[in-house]
Amino acid sequence: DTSGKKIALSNNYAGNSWRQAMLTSWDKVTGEAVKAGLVAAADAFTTAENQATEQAAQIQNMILQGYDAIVLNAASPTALNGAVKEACDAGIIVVSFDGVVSEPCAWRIAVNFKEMGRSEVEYLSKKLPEGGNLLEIRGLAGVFVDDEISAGIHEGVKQYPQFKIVGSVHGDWAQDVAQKAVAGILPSLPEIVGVVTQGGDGYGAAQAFAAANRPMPIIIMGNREDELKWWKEQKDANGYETMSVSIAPGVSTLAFWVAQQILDGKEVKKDLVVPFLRIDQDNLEENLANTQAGGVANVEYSQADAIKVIESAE
Amino acid sequence: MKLTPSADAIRLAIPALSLTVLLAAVFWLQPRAMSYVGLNLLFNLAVPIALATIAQMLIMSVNDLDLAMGTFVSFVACVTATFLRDEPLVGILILAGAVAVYAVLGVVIHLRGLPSIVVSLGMSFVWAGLAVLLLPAPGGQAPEWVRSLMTMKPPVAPMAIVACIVIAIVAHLIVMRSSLGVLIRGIGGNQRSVERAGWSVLAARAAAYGLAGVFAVLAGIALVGLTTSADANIALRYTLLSIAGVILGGGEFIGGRVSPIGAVIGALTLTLAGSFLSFLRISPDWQIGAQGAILIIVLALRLLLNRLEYREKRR
Amino acid sequence: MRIVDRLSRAPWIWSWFAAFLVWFATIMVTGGASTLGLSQAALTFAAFSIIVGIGQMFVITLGPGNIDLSIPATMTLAGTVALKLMDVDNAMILPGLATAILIGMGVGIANYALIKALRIPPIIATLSMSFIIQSAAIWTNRGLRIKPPSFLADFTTSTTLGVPNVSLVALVISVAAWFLLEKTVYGRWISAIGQSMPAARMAGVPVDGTRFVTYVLSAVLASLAGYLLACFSGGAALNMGTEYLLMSIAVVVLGGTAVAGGDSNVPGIWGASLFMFLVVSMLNTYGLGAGIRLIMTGLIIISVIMLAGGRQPGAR
Amino acid sequence: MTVRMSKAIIEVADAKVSFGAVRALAGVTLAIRPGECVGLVGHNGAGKSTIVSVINGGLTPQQGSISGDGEPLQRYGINAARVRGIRCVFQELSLCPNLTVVENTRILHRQVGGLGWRRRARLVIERSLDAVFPGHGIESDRTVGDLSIAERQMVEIAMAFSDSGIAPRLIILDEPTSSLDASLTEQMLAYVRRFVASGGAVILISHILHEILVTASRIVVMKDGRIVAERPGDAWSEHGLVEAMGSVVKGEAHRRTLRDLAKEPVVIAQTGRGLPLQAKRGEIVGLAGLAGHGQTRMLMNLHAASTADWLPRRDPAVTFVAGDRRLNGVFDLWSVLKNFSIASLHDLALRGVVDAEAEAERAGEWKRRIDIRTPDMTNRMLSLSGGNQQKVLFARSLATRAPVVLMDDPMRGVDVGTKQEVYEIIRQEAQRGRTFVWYSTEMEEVCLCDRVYVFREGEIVAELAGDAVTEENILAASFKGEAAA
Ligand SMILES: Nc1ncnc2c1ncn2[C@@H]1O[C@H](COP(=O)(O)OP(=O)(O)OP(=O)(O)O)[C@@H](O)[C@H]1O
Ligand SMILES: Nc1ncnc2c1ncn2[C@@H]1O[C@H](COP(=O)(O)OP(=O)(O)OP(=O)(O)O)[C@@H](O)[C@H]1O
Ligand SMILES: [Mg+2]
Ligand SMILES: [Mg+2]
Repeated sequence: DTSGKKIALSNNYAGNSWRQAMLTSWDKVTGEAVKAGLVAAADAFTTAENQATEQAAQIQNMILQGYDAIVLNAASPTALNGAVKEACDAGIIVVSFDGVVSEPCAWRIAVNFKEMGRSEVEYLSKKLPEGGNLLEIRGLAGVFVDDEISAGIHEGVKQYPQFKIVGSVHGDWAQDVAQKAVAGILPSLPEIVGVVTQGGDGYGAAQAFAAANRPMPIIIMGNREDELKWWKEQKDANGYETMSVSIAPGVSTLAFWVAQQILDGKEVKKDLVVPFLRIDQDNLEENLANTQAGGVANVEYSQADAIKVIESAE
Repeated sequence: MKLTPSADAIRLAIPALSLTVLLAAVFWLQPRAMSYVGLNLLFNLAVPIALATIAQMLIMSVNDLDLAMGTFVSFVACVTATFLRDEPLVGILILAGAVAVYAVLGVVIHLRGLPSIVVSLGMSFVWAGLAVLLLPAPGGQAPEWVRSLMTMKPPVAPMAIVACIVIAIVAHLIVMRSSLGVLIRGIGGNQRSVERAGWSVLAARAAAYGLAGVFAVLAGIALVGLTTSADANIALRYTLLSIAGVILGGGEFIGGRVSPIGAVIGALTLTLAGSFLSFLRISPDWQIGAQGAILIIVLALRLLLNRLEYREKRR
Repeated sequence: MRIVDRLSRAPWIWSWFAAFLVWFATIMVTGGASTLGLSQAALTFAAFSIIVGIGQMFVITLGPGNIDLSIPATMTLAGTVALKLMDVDNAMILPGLATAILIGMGVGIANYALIKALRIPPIIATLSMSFIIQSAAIWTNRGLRIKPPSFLADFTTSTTLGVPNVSLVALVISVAAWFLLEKTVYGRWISAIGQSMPAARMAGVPVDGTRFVTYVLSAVLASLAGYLLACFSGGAALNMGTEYLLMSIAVVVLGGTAVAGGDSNVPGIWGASLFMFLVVSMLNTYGLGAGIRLIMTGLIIISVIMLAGGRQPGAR
Repeated sequence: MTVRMSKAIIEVADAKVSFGAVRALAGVTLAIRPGECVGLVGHNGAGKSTIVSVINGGLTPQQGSISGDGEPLQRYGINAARVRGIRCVFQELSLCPNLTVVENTRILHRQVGGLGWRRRARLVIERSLDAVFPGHGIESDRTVGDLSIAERQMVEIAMAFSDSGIAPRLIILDEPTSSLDASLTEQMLAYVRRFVASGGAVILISHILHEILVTASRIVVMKDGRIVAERPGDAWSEHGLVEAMGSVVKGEAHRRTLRDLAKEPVVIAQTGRGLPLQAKRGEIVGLAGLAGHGQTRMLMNLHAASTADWLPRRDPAVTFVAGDRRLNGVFDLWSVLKNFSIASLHDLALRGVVDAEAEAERAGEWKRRIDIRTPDMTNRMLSLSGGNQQKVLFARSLATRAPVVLMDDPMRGVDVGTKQEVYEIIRQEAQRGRTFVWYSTEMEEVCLCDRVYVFREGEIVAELAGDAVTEENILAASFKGEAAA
């Protein structure tokens, strides 16, 4: 019985649509759970800036506030270990997702970002068997996710050597930054057949290509509604084909249920894996219809989904 | 003779009072914080901020501003979590080199009459680049001795409090009591007069920057001691936090008017303000805004007390 | 000779020189093939830094300690609210613009209220304000990206006679700013305040009014830039202003405006804005990793300021 | 007293200094011997401050040689000068305002270092303050910025005379009394005489010729970068000095024309603690009393009360002539022209756009009228000598249309000739109906006023009018506060 338990969400960043969708999902799902009396409270906390130090302080405050479990999207996989350890020592369950932490006492709901990067190149190799030049748009330098996806992409290129990465820019997971960076490097690049991205930057890249009057390459999208809409328009106009892949913001709700299950006394393995959310040519319309205008394609999880995920890990 | 507090004492009383009020509010919201462990949890992340604030204060006392503080502390954190642990000698050399770079910056800024804001802006890119080179992805690990130092449990008061008091005292001795400190603040007050007395302003500025470098290095090391590992973006916020800390502590941007004890109190206040907010449980939409609001409130309190000080001065 | 001499002492010349060098080094990679594309891209993206940079310059001219850190948040809020209001409807363009400008004015008023009424140093006042604005932006539509009206999207992304439209907007604003600074009483006033606030007050300058107008101006320019940027990049994002925080300061000081106040420089902002874009493009083009690229950017900025610095300000 | 023919402490031979096109020193030869007080006078921009900078090592002449105690000095600089016991009091304050008196002592006396320096520095400065200004009442751990301008000046003077190991041998005083009132000036001059009698040397620069005449054993007159006359002190009269400086003496200088202002309207008034202040149209109202007793604050209040900080006023009600020109007078980055025109921009602008031609014309007019010594009004303000900067500030205010002019001891560092011209301008303007509220530390100027308010401890304690405006009455009121009104 977890009806007396309090769960907190520690979130390190709220400044983009993905995070906003994540918070909305949390709000919706946990709100119902609280109403149903499954847990006593499920409060969300967000730091002002994307900083590990601030988040560490936030976790320490949660310890003081007496939460029973902390669901964590971490600014850094390692820099919060000190605070997480303190929480564990205080008897608090810590479940990390998306941005996971490496502290052994915490649970991890991880996405295989490396595989996500590799799959992008694999997809391209199917569409463009003869290969060609690729442009890579990376995220924020020095951040774990950026490094992982990029490593996966490079692994993919090694696997399919017909591709060559001729340019790499940092788009900081933001459309306008990506647009700016691509516009700056594009004039000096040879013909590009594909753009491999990390999500949140595909539309900006497309804009930059259009502005430079360059043939539109296959740009891997990141599940943002504007990206999907643009893709749909292109598809209708000239049969443009690509795919879109990202982690669903609703994974926060999965983490919530996992935390609830652990509090309930379930044996749960420390490492759980969720699949990333992939949209293809044929299910584009369906996904677009389910996505809020200006938002991100999303999946929310129920308690039953969580139990399924937990059981399949055993 | 009338017993009136000196201007310096009032300058200190203001930040001290804001800290007390905030602390009282936190204790009221969360009585659990009123314990050895609680205080440590509330304040331990203030230790590196306090050190960075002192570093920023040294730079501000010669009328300059360091916009690279955050990236520099991040860089130091990366060095600490990698070299200082694996090859302590190389690590120490790198950190010493970094301090030397700070001193050299002071020299260059003085010789060429450059605006410190731009130079430090440029340096912030350089430190960030070096940090990314060192740790392309977060990682590394704190050296054992740093970790044990930061998690020590001294009797009576928790480590965070003890460390802050030590920092305040050391900085006070250097900046307010020593000849070098007087010289540095003198440059902030009236550089020409220091020059006319035959001092080398160049050397003094280099010393101020070098000292700032030392404190910033300590900040980086202390930070890694708390977080156990580092990443290239770990302390970006310290630039603005350190400036805000100096101001909250009664320091001023120009004129060499600074207070080391005030600066440490300012750093503590900033840290506490964050905790206060999470205890309030504001809707996530407005949590960021509330941080702005609390800064405003604390500074408004400063105004109130400044008014009192002014009235005091007018007799 | 005289011209060369005078030019070499102009504070803005160095940023232009640096921009040209970097531009040249970049197009050389493709043997000149990328000239047009790169130049257009540079003009386009520099335009946004120029617009916010001019606002920041007016504020920095007010003297030491004056700085506007609320620019990024203002851009975000103005972009978000304006696009939400217009809701892809071409008929709503003007109301949208008016709303963005109103938001700018509101932010400017609030900034100066904090600075004046509560005596908070501008750097902290505008920072605190920016947190509040950022929250307001989150609260208004939680980061959903709404597309701009088609006319605006076309206007901001297309060119006139080969010159990007947004850079033409920036040019108009720059000329106006230059005129304000060099020719009008208001320009004299802000320069006087920047050199010495007590002296300006005793000389009869309406100090508060002037500073107030300046902070409002900066915020309005930021909101205008936010409006344009949101239309240009196909929607407002919550983090769209982030990089303009350091950028707005960098272009001002690299452009030759005195950090100590009282002396400002419009042409320099163009040079510096182009330079800041081109440096990143150049380093990207040369395929350097993020670390090296950051280091090079920093070193180049320092070299430029070293070349330009150390000069005695001339009689003005 | 005969000058002993001992070796000169410092000797400058044929020093030439130019700043660009301006020739500040055109071959000056000057030797200072122990036991003499050399008075240095000359018009604004004559080169006094420049020769002082040469002697104290702050400026290397482009030509000429320097020798000390008979030996030629090759590498002469600030430190070399200090080691020889040469000290300088500069006119603009050169203490660090953010430090305490003791800490400033530490900065100025490099040898007071080491553990326990605070105690030693305190001893050094307190001993000197007690010696020069007995009964000064300045606590040595107060922050200099909190001291009044007169107290700061006192500290600075005491600092120059203080002894922390290297005994002072030559003290240069560049207009040390400009912010001191009569009694403090007297204390200082008395100390200078004692110091000289005990074998020290002093260079005294002042535009108040009386001070020079009663103190100096030798008086040197400079004009346009040259020494034009040099005689023992008692061989000079005030008249002779003025003539040698090249200023025309105006006989009527000290007479106040009595006017009937009873029917004129009151244009400015202020009530506070003490007696109320009011000034009528065309009246010259003096603010007197010991320095730092609230006169400047009164002027600031008057100014603040009639200017708007938010909206520009088309017709300014008051204008202000700063005395502390570094703090609230001069705009460093600007040319003389812009410094001049800032207060009257509204008259020179159409719809907010400045008319450059009208501006230059107006500036040229005033350059002629009060003889601002600069080849070109577009030169930098800071290239002017201190006195000329002050003249520009005067011109700035008088060129406005404001009916009331507030003056905060505006004649600091203005030479005798110019002063007379400015007095004349003030009289004319008053005749035309302008009102002047004039704070001055110089009794001579106070006596030019129609009516005088005497200040003590921040409030007006007495009002003197017409023939009652005398030195005795003012002094009596400033000390007792209960003089006959
Ligand atoms: N740094 C400088 N740059 C340009 N000109 C200068 C500079 N310093 C002094 N001058 C010029 O040199 C001349 C002599 O100046 P100096 O300050 O010695 O005059 P002064 O006799 O002290 O006058 P005052 O009584 O007004 O102080 C003046 O014409 C002044 O304008
Ligand atoms: N920053 C500066 N740049 C150039 N010249 C300067 C600067 N500061 C002072 N000077 C010059 O140094 C000389 C000394 O100036 P200062 O204002 O000290 O005059 P003073 O003789 O000491 O006082 P006063 O002029 O009031 O009698 C002046 O001629 C002035 O032009
Ligand atoms: Mg002089
Ligand atoms: Mg003078």
